[in-house]
Amino acid sequence: MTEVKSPEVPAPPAAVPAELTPERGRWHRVRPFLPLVALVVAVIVPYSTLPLPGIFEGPLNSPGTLQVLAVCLVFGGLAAGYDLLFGRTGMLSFGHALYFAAGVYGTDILVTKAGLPLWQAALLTVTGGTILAALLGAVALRTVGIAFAMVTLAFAQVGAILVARDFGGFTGGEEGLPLDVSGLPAGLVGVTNTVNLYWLALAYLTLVVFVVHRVSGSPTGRVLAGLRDDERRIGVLGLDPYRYKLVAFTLAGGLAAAGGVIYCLIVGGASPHITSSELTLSLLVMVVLGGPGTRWGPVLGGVLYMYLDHRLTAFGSSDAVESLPAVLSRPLSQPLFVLGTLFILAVYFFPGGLASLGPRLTLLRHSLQPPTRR
Amino acid sequence: MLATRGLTWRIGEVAIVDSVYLDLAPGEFLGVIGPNGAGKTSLFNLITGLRRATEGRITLDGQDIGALPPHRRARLGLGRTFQASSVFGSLSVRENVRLAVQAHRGGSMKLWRRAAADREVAAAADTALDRVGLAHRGTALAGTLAHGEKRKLEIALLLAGEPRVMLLDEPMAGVSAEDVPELVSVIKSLTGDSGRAVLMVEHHMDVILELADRIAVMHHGALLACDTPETVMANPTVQEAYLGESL
Amino acid sequence: MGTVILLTLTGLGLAALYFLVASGLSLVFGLADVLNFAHGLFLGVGAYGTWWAAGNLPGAGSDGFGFVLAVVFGVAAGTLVAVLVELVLIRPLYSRTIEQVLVTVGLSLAGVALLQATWGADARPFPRPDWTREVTGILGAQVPNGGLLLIIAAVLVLGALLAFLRWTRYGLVIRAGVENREMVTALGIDVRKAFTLVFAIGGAAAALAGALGGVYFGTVSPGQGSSLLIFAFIVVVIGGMGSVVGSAYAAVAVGLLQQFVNYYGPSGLGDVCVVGLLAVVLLLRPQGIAGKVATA
Amino acid sequence: ATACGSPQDTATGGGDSAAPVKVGLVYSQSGALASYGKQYIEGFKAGLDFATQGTGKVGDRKIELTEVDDAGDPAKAVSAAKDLIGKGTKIIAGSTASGVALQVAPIAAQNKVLFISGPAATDAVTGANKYTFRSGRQSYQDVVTAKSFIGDPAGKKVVVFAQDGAFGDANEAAVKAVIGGAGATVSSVRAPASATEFTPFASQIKTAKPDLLFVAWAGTTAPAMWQSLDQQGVLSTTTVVTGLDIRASWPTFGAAGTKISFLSHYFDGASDTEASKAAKAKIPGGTLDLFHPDGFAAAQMVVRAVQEGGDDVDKMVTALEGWSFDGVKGKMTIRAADHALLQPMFQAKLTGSGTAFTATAQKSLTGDESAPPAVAMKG
Amino acid sequence: MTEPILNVEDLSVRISGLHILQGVSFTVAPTGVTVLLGRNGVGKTTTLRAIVGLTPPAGEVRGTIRMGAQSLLARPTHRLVRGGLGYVPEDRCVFAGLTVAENLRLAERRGVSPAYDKVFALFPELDRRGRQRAGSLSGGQQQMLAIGRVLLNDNRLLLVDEPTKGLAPKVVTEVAEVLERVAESVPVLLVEQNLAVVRRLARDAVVLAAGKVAWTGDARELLLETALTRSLLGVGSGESQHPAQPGRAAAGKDGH
Ligand SMILES: Nc1ncnc2c1ncn2[C@@H]1O[C@H](COP(=O)(O)OP(=O)(O)OP(=O)(O)O)[C@@H](O)[C@H]1O
Ligand SMILES: Nc1ncnc2c1ncn2[C@@H]1O[C@H](COP(=O)(O)OP(=O)(O)OP(=O)(O)O)[C@@H](O)[C@H]1O
Ligand SMILES: [Mg+2]
Ligand SMILES: [Mg+2]
Repeated sequence: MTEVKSPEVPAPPAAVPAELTPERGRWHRVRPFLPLVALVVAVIVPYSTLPLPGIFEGPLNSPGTLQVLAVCLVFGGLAAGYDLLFGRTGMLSFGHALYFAAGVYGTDILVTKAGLPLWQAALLTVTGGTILAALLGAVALRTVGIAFAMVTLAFAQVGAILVARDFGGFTGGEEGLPLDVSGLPAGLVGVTNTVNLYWLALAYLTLVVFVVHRVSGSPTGRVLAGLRDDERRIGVLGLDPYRYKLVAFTLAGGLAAAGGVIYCLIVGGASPHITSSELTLSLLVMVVLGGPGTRWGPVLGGVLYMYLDHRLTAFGSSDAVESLPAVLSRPLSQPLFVLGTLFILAVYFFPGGLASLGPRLTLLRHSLQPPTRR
Repeated sequence: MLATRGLTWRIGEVAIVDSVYLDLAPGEFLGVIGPNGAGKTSLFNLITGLRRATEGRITLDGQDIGALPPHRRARLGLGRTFQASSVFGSLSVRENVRLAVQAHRGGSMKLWRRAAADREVAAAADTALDRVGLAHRGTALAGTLAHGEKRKLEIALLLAGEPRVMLLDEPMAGVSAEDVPELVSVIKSLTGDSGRAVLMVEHHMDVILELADRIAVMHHGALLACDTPETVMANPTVQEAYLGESL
Repeated sequence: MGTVILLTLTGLGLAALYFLVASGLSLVFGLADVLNFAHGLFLGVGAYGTWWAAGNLPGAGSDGFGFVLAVVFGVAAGTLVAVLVELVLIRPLYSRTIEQVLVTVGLSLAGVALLQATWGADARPFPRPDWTREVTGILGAQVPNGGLLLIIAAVLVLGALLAFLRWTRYGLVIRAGVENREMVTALGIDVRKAFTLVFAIGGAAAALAGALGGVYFGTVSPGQGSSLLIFAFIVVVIGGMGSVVGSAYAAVAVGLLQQFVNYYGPSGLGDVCVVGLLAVVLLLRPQGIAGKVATA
Repeated sequence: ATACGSPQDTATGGGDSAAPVKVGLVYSQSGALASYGKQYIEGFKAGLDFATQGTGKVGDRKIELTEVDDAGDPAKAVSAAKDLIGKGTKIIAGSTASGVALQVAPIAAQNKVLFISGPAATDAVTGANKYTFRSGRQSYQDVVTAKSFIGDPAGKKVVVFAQDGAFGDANEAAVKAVIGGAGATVSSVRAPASATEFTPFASQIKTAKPDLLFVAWAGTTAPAMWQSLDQQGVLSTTTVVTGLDIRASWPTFGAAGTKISFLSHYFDGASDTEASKAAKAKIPGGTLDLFHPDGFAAAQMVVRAVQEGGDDVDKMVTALEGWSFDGVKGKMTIRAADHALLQPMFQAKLTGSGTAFTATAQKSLTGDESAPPAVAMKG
Repeated sequence: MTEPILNVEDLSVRISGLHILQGVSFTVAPTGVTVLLGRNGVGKTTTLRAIVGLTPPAGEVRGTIRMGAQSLLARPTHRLVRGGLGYVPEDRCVFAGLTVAENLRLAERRGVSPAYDKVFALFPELDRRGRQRAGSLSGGQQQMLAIGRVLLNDNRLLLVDEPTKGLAPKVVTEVAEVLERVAESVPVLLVEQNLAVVRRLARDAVVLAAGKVAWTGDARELLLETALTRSLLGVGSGESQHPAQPGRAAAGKDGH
């Protein structure tokens, strides 16, 4: 029986899930602790007044820096969650923004319009987002490949239209809906408390990475990796592909909704930008930039993308750029131009994403070393 | 234990599989031969549920499985290999087999347990790999295996699922002559115990003759004959339509 | 009655625009297997090329032959950009489909920003013959000429594409090349040339859509391409990837649906209906209206 | 060397009487509203020059501007605002987009800094909170100006044609309140903002035969919309009123341009005030446009706030509330109750042909005539 | 002996770090069938692909490959093929989405009139199934298509990778006959596991083991010497073991 090529999305550049292959080598004793070290460093960053000129506007502990970092961390987590679909299960969803937006708008509306306390709003939102993902996933997963991508895109598009239409004045339409902070815990309000939002974002990122890591390393994760390669075979082995894909889809949707809750707090409101298919596309960009199917790649990609997205506006209006001739300064003052170009270069030169840089550098180092030992 | 009753699959007007009546007893080894395009692979696809039959019934232990999706049939003990190797290319060889073992053992969703920690699964997987002689390739990515090695991996995946009825689609295709005896003995050992039944498509007549208790001959989708090897080989139609002149 | 005719004809005009955008997309998507997000860029280049030529190119203008010349220039510019994109960005990434798509995503971001950096974010009035601003009375309906022009252009493009696919070997080469590029080379065919050609044609179709879209909208702005793109995607998918005829059917369905629902139903429902149509079509027939039945 | 500090440190602003006053300007330098942003900042700099007599100082204290691009994205604007506030900035101005203004306003209130919103036209900024002011006009003022086109509205039929969403909702509501409240029957035709084909809507309007058509449409599809209205004969049978956008957009009206009655926030030549002369002299190109007055007024308000309030934001607020000043458009008053900025509005006509239009003022409304109803301060 | 048609010298192939071929040298005679033998995974396919220039991008090829006086390395595949190098790949690689007729049409080369009569005479099935999509052909039918494709044109050398894999005994005989006939006019470099086919067709043999050439010489000599076959290929030659149908058994895979 010959496989006929159907118009399907090819699986993303395959990477063996790191969780499924025990690590070896010199580093294998230290490596498990590296994430912990990174986490500790991230937790104490707000205590540092280290100025990083050119990288951030102010010292590390300034609210502006912490705010940017918090946004970056949330998107790092979001990208890691999206990778559960894209990199690890091979499902190309173009509608992931919907669940994130559901998280943001859900929290905002429940707090601002319904006046619920934050914890209730957050709980309801995450539950609701997860259920939404389960329901829509149950329908969308009847299709595969490009068709799946398009059905998810269609659902997300309906979400975007509903938000823009502003039914009943719930969403504020194109103007967005500022979050009413009067009922919020005092520790989350005000510029001086930005650090709490930062820690919240860090906690979210840690949660997502941990969940994705555990799930990928679990028996279910193994099935997901199998689904990425050959769905028919999974069926013949006695596993229901649909069920596993739905679990991955729902879980990723729930994680995105949780990210939405945090993001809503950080930004202090909701705006329709986040419902657009461009957000899903940028998630895809983040994952690929970092390295799909790898543990840290998507996180790095998400953080880097959001950092650039925020910082390039400042770069574009900086004196260094302004002083260039118009042919250069005009495009360079367009953040999207720089971001798009960087992205193309990244796809070109780091096909496995940032995560592949490490191994490559090692390879380079080895090939540069004279072959002394045998 | 496996039986098909008037199994038919049509595409348009053409019957690819044409009213096939088959019975497979426990412990039996049934070889399926037939010219290229006779519908052997299609028959397998119908039995395993990758295709829906247009007419007819399939029963396993008396239970009608004709309406079940592939994974439900697999859970009832139906396993198969593919004519064109279909392994999980981006997973290592060992991980491929572990996945198969796990599919066979744990039914429910396990999101939080560490897969690598399951020693039983690992041990069962290694046994299966050993049996087909791929143990030394355990860490290689399945996608980079040479053709013959992929065939062996296919069989290892099948073994891992411990099915009661096994459908082998040309397991020997592309396996180097040297490795054939080894694989034959692996396949032979499948039926030796415990009343497992095997349905095997194979063009290598000597392999079929060595292994099969009975041979079914397919031609143009229909079952031409189903009898002992001796009778089948003596059948003039079979000689003419399938075997042709000896080299 | 007049209303129905008006809605039908303007709906067809809209459908024609969608088809013009979708045809190139469908060709590249179906044949070269690249989900081309940079299609909006080609569209923009076509529109701005025409706009620029009408103002600056000697002999070109906003009327008569001068306008034709301007459109030709715009289409040539779009084609050139498409060819360059294929040669420089897509070709080295062949067999890495996902990466190709990602490169076009990057291009769509950077390209639109570049247009904006060069000509500003604001809409510019588009040069066009005066008759395109007028209406023709058809059975009591005042039908805009711009829409009629689109319909004629769409029919011509459809015919030309079908002829290309039917009468040349390229259609075959490309379909085979998508499946197994190596094997096409192993038959002695330079598959790279065929792929470049597909991009060129896709780019030309997009640029033409950009130029005629400019006529239809009366303006050109950097984001125009991307906003049309989403409906073009929907059309391509409903029609079945790679099927030019399917895209034509789908474009007509989408255009008419949108037009009628927007008139008779509450506002915004038109878009929701189109999206709903997409979902329903895909769930019932994942390969699209005219897509081939894929076998496992 | 790594230094340590508290995570809740923020720089404390000035205090020193000679220290510069930090003013943050968060507006669109890139993105869809970049050209609005450009006018805003040009106006702001001209206004600062005017209000400080060319010194750029209030008393001894220099006004130190920090410009940040928000690209029209509220999330970026919020980050920028937090960054500025964290560095001790007490005055933030800008916000080209309504979404940005609405999300920065609560930040200002939470941190007790002064926020002067810019071109963002949404009514919701008015009365948002004690710390939020506006330097531009709001939708309601547009609608009041539109009403002045039909004389006595009683018994007249008015149709609002607007895009879906908050902008359209606000306009529809305002027309119902202002013109409908005065006795006209108001109905609406709404279209999705993404629509590209307007003929059905145009023919819908045509059949309704209104005495006045109020069009509230923003975005790049506007020219196609006007063309459809013109082609279906709406423009020649009804009085059609809409807001006059920036000068660069005028050519896109095409043939429709001379048939529309415009309400205008501002255009070059609409007023002949001290401030407008000063602004004209100062801005690059010497031609004023729609949003120059907003920037100019913002600078005037900043200078006033610093003059009267020093570093004390509450004092700044008190100083601004109820303040009247002569802006580019004429006499402007900050209404104390809800911080609405009462200002003159204009009726305009475009004359000329093809793509070269000139605008002439037909009539102007004083700030009181176009005043929106006072709303309660929300926060 | 006359000049060989193909000269492979010191061919070395690495693919993503694996040294698959390590200095392989052999020649292909200008007439008849030269067979390339070896266990699964020794690099037979890799050798053929290196000759037609289809080593994957991650791979690295060293050494020299010459056809006549002409060096083949570094020339694009489509040029090589147009220059008369026909290739029948291991996995058939028919274009599943195209019909049989389209598959054949694709193989036509510009300026040469395609020998459809010859192909249809050999494989009448292909004529009958012209409108069927190649992906729905059975394995054997696909193999016929893959071979038919290269026979449409005149070639100076054919590279054929395991043409009888998965074919019914009858078809194996047929394919072997076809190749035998083809080899009368064109030299063939054949990879084959079926020793019966090898015995029937091969004149010269090259045996690969562990990435190197283990033996070259006359194929008959190789197959006759039981000790040699056993040591190189791991099989006893010739003797069939099946009692039921001694004559028939030889039609399938040769003994074990
Ligand atoms: N989806 C399909 N559409 C049309 N024809 C099909 C389809 N699938 C199979 N066929 C046809 O059905 C027949 C049987 O195919 P099948 O693959 O079952 O043969 P087979 O007996 O396994 O042959 P082989 O030994 O060569 O593998 C063939 O003629 C094939 O062309
Ligand atoms: N793309 C690749 N990446 C990594 N390893 C590869 C790749 N292609 C082939 N190999 C390895 O090269 C070796 C030789 O492969 P090749 O396909 O040439 O063997 P073969 O002799 O044709 O075997 P068979 O008889 O099974 O067809 C195998 O071990 C295979 O795993
Ligand atoms: Mg078969
Ligand atoms: Mg091989």
